Amino acid sequence: EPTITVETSVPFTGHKIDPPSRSVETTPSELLSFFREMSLMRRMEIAADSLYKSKLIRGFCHLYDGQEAVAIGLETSITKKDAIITAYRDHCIYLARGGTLVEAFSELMGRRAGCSKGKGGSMHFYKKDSGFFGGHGIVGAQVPLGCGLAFAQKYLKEGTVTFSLYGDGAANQGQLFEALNISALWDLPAILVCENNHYGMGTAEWRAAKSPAYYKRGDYVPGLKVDGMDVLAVKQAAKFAKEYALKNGPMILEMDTYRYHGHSMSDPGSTYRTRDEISGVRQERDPIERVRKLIFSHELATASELKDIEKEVRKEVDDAIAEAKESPMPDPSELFTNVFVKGFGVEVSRNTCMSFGADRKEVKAILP
Amino acid sequence: EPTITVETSVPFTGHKIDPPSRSVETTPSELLSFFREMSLMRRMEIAADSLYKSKLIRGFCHLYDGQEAVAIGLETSITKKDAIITAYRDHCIYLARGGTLVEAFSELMGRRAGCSKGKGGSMHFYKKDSGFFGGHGIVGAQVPLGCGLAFAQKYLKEGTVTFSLYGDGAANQGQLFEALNISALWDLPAILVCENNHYGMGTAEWRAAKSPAYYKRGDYVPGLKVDGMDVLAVKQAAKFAKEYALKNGPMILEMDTYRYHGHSMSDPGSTYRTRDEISGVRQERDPIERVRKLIFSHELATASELKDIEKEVRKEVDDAIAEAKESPMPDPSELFTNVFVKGFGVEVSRNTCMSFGADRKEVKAILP
Amino acid sequence: KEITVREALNSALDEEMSADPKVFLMGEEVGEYQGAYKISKGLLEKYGPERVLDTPITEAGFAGIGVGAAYYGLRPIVEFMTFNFSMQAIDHIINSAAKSNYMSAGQISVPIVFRGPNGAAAGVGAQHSQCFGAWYAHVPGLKVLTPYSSEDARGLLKAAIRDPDPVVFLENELLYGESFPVSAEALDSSFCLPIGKAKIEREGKDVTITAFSKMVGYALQAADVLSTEGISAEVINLRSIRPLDRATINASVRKTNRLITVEEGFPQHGVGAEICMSVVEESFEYLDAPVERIAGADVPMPYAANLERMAVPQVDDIVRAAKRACYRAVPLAAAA
Amino acid sequence: KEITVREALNSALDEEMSADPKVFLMGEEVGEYQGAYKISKGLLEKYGPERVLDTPITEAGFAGIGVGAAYYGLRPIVEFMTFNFSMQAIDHIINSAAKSNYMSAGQISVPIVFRGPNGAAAGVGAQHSQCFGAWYAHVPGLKVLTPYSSEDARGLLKAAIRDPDPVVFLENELLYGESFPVSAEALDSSFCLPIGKAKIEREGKDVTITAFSKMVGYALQAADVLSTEGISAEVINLRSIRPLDRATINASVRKTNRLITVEEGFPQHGVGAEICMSVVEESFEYLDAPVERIAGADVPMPYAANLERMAVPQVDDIVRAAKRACYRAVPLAAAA
Ligand SMILES: Cc1ncc(C[n+]2csc(CCOP(=O)(O)OP(=O)(O)O)c2C)c(N)n1
Ligand SMILES: Cc1ncc(C[n+]2csc(CCOP(=O)(O)OP(=O)(O)O)c2C)c(N)n1
Ligand SMILES: [Mg+2]
Ligand SMILES: [Mg+2]
Repeated sequence: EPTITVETSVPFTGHKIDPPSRSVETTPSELLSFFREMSLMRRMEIAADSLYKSKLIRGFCHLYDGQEAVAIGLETSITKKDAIITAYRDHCIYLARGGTLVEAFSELMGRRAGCSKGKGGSMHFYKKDSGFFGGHGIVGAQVPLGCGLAFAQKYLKEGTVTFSLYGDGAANQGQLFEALNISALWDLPAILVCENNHYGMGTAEWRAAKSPAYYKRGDYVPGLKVDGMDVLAVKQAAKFAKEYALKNGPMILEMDTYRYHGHSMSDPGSTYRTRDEISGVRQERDPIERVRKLIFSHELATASELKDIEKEVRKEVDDAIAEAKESPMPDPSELFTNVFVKGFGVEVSRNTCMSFGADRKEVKAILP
Repeated sequence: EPTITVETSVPFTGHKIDPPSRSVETTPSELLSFFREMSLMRRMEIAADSLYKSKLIRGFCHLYDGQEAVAIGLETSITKKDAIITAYRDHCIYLARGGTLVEAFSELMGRRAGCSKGKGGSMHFYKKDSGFFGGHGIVGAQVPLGCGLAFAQKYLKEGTVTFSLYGDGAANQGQLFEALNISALWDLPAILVCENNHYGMGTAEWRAAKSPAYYKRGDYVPGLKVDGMDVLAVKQAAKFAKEYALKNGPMILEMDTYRYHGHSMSDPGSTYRTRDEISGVRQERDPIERVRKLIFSHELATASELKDIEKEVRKEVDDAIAEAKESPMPDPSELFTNVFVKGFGVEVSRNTCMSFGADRKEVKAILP
Repeated sequence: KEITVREALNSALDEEMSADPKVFLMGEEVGEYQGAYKISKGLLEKYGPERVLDTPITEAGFAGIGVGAAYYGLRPIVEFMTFNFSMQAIDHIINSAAKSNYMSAGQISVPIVFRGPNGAAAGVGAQHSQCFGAWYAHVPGLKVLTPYSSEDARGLLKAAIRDPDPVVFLENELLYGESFPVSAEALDSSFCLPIGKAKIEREGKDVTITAFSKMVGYALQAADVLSTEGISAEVINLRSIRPLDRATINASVRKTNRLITVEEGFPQHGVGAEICMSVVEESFEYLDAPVERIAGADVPMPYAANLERMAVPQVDDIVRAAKRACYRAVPLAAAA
Repeated sequence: KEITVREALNSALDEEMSADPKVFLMGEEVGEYQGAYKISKGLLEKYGPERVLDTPITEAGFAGIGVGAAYYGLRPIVEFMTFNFSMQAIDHIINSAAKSNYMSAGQISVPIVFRGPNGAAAGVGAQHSQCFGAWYAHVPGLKVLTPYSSEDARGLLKAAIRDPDPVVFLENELLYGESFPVSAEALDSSFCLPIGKAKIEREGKDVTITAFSKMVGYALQAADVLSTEGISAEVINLRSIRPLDRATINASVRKTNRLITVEEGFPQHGVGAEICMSVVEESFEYLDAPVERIAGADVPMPYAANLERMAVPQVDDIVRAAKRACYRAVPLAAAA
């Protein structure tokens, strides 16, 4: 297969480090798979929106559409032995790490076939066997956790790294600074990836951060600013960061990206930003459209071939939803499983049930 | 009175700000009072050491000897309308803010005449009426609290500032970064004063911080490195910082200082640093000796006059201890006062006592 | 007239801010966004950005700043978007706020309110559903309030803001939209409820049911069901968990001789356990049946709708427990 | 043979580190300083800086790193210099550690131990004296252990390190230097105690006294005093607060018909309240006297020696409560 060299949309900006080259190597099949995978993610999130509106998904639900290039670009440069951890906006990271649509939708709908058997919900997806450690609901908490994964990788001499994803809002959390200091002291292979979508809920970055230059916020830790809407730039940055971190310790990547949806389903996403801003990004920076254009300019596929892919993707999503809907709710006994690794012992279960109301037999009867 | 101009021991180093001049104005009486007040502090701490060893002071006890120039230098440039808040190493700050020796020693011995009526102990001195807000035991916590004081000063348009003192160990705490960001966003007149005595307990600064340049750790917030063993340098820096903060918002002052004692009374202070290091600082940088030399070089007093001051100071301390020893233990009823501002209502007290053991009458009988 | 709990909270904030210029509100999205749950709607416009402050998502930092401002004499209201996030700031709530008046022998009072939704919402999973009632009420120096109705919300929030001590004010997201009738008196800007007093929501003679927050509504529904079966339940709305109104609880149990405690939080060391203890301490000989505790299941909150429903008390659980208590007399004590 | 609790903890750490290379220790001053209380003495020298890690004073950061390492399969032991500082990290203990196995339906287990001194020491004031037993034991997903003797310390710490779930291990500074006799069996490196099982420290028939940590010693002293007055007290050392060994407690109360709970922590929603509730739930009809709770005073810890002494239970308080329980029969239940 021929290699294609593409220039990133904008140059990287480095903090205390020389940035990598703007020229990124790719291949026709890689570009086509970028197109397919990002379209799949986009479609999944749009479908989740509908499922939410038809009340099949409950509670919080944070969609990733607009940010797909970050998930895909990272994945391209690393292996499943490298680890990723993120916040609640986790559906697409899960997918990128090899999770299936059926498991994702089942989890969203609280079904048995879900990746967390319906017990976690939208914010708590995991795929440990391919290095995805969740899915965390507390803003900022995933960063020390991710540095801990990196600690373990180094401890076990695995030669792998961890990417901890967090938002621009999360970037002000004190625990990031604490974890970064420790990671730097211990040379952990920890890469902090700030997905700067410019808003933390309804708060614009500059209202939450005196210095919204997140790639510089590590102070003594090097950083790189990356166009997070350009999957090839993300790919290049991830490769660069992984190499750096294995040799030298932590590094920050700031991904300049955008979420099209509101923060979560209760937020229309239009009170604190203009519709023009959103449509401007869609028109000029959309990560899928950028790849579509590259495919056209290198004549790797026709418009109708790409439409076909989009149709396939749509069908895949629809099929997955149909299958997920068939999955039953968790068995009631699951209420009491997984609290501990070994489940409750008999005595403990008795205690627990007692506390829970002496006669809630429907639950109690089926315990061990 | 003539003014004397003295050059600071070393130049200030600025971070994102032009440092003030090295030439500091002082007067003979100021220099003599520096000598007296720092000697008093030194003597107080040495006496506290003895009281601890004779078991009249219990628990934790963190001494300030070596760092006196910071407390005195700050006080010289500000008024009691400005606020100070610090950690557990608080005896001398309390004194500098106008607290008395008797109250200090009484508190240390848990007596009724203590500044916290014996209920706070060594780590919890306060003197709110002259702007001293404690005395805090949790490393780092005093910094957001201090920024909150600064918030109130600005809210009330008082034109005053708050100095929050913290150690080099505390400087890595995430809550500092959180509070600094907010202070910068809101232009609070908050001055963060890192008393860098180079050890947090037994940990040398470089083992706890990847970047021990604490005056730079505010990143986007300006900072100034100051010789904290030079009372005139501290005076100059405090004046500079106060003016800056009132106009522009937060600033960091790093005071290069040293604690002669161990961290607290259980730490001999000699396992993680050499005796040479300690005696070197004593010989070359001691804040009191520096002032003594200045007094001599400007012929403001003779050696024997200074000896007399030291004798007076010693007597003052001895008298205060004697008086404090006369102060009785708190009345048992104080166990239940000050939990709430209005004290317990009758019903509440009844509940409380019940919980406390149904018949502990010696306490219960004297409640309202 | 009926108003929602949201309106009740909003009007309480508004009135107290207008009455005392030292009162201000800070928290995530409280200003321009009008509150994540719209509790602070209109306040930024009315009181300006000096008194309604949007903060970064840094709970330890802004709660500490709030406590410091209270040390200085201001009256901060700190909103946690939900109380789950208060764990990031809990050291300031406990060590900086609750203990300072005591440690300083009264020099440093801390007139601050920490408020926000607490406990289970709907479908938000384990990290966003915890009830912090028992935790905060464990700690001396704090007052812990748990409003149920609109009247509670108004009267207790106004009391909390005026109180000179730190108050943890635990709201419930699922109640925000609920409407309750309110008296003219309760709508008056001088209205205020006493801290530390429970409310008997419904008088009864056969069994006492204690509850707080959303569970008060469940207890009232259970009482309705029970009355159709001839059981007269007395429902106590605790309103305050710390101080706990032991007098009202014990007086009721001395009358009904039976007690059911209801809470959504985890059972162990929970509110029900304390109420049981307080009745055993003061009214043991009046109990005709064992105290029954109805609590959340002793598991992190699951997401799936069926499991979630099982994880929190339902009206029917309260009804069954009450029946059990009423039909079972206490056996004579075993010989010593 | 006698060893101190400090030696017991140190040897448990040493043996488990030597048995499993995935076990490592992190915390403030655990390495070069040999531990603020010298619990980790010699370990840095023996296992090197890769496995004994001095951290900065940043509890949220290092506890989070510990939990992350546990997600990955290591077995971290995180020392808090005291548990008072665990509040800065409590979100990671609760939301990141306790709930992950559940939220992930078993994918992400968290084999971690959080350990350090808990509760009152001597003369350290309000911010350094809190008991976190009830708080942590409130939360499903955690195991909470409270050793008293050297045997407890060894057996429970070794159990905690080997356990696949997050364990909160609450030591007591004032016990570190105390010596206890230990059997040869308990000194064997294979020794391990079961989690969730209480120990009957002393058998008796007239009254049950439950206690944990330092209060077990007080309860035993009280039992000695009581025996001179002809009262035979059964002393239960809880060892584990979560899971709580309800079976052992209830069996004992069914035998003695009287219960005194002892704890140093704050009373409200404390350990005593839960034990009372659990006995009322399971053995109400066996109780011949109201359960008596002896707890710390409901105030922040004062510094002054006389107040401090009054703020925590003394042996005499336990004795008086037990006598009261034994000389007072339960009145007949009031008529319904
Ligand atoms: C500690 C904490 N505080 C508040 C919240 C509520 N909350 C959830 S997401 C969010 C905004 C986060 O913004 P950002 O970090 O920019 O991530 P994004 O949602 O844009 O991906 C907030 C305030 C939380 N989950 N955790
Ligand atoms: C959050 C927290 N963690 C740990 C401690 C225990 N501790 C008390 S002082 C101290 C060292 C602080 O060093 P530094 O900030 O440099 O201040 P210094 O003692 O040198 O004045 C430690 C670890 C504490 N009080 N609070
Ligand atoms: Mg964002
Ligand atoms: Mg220091």
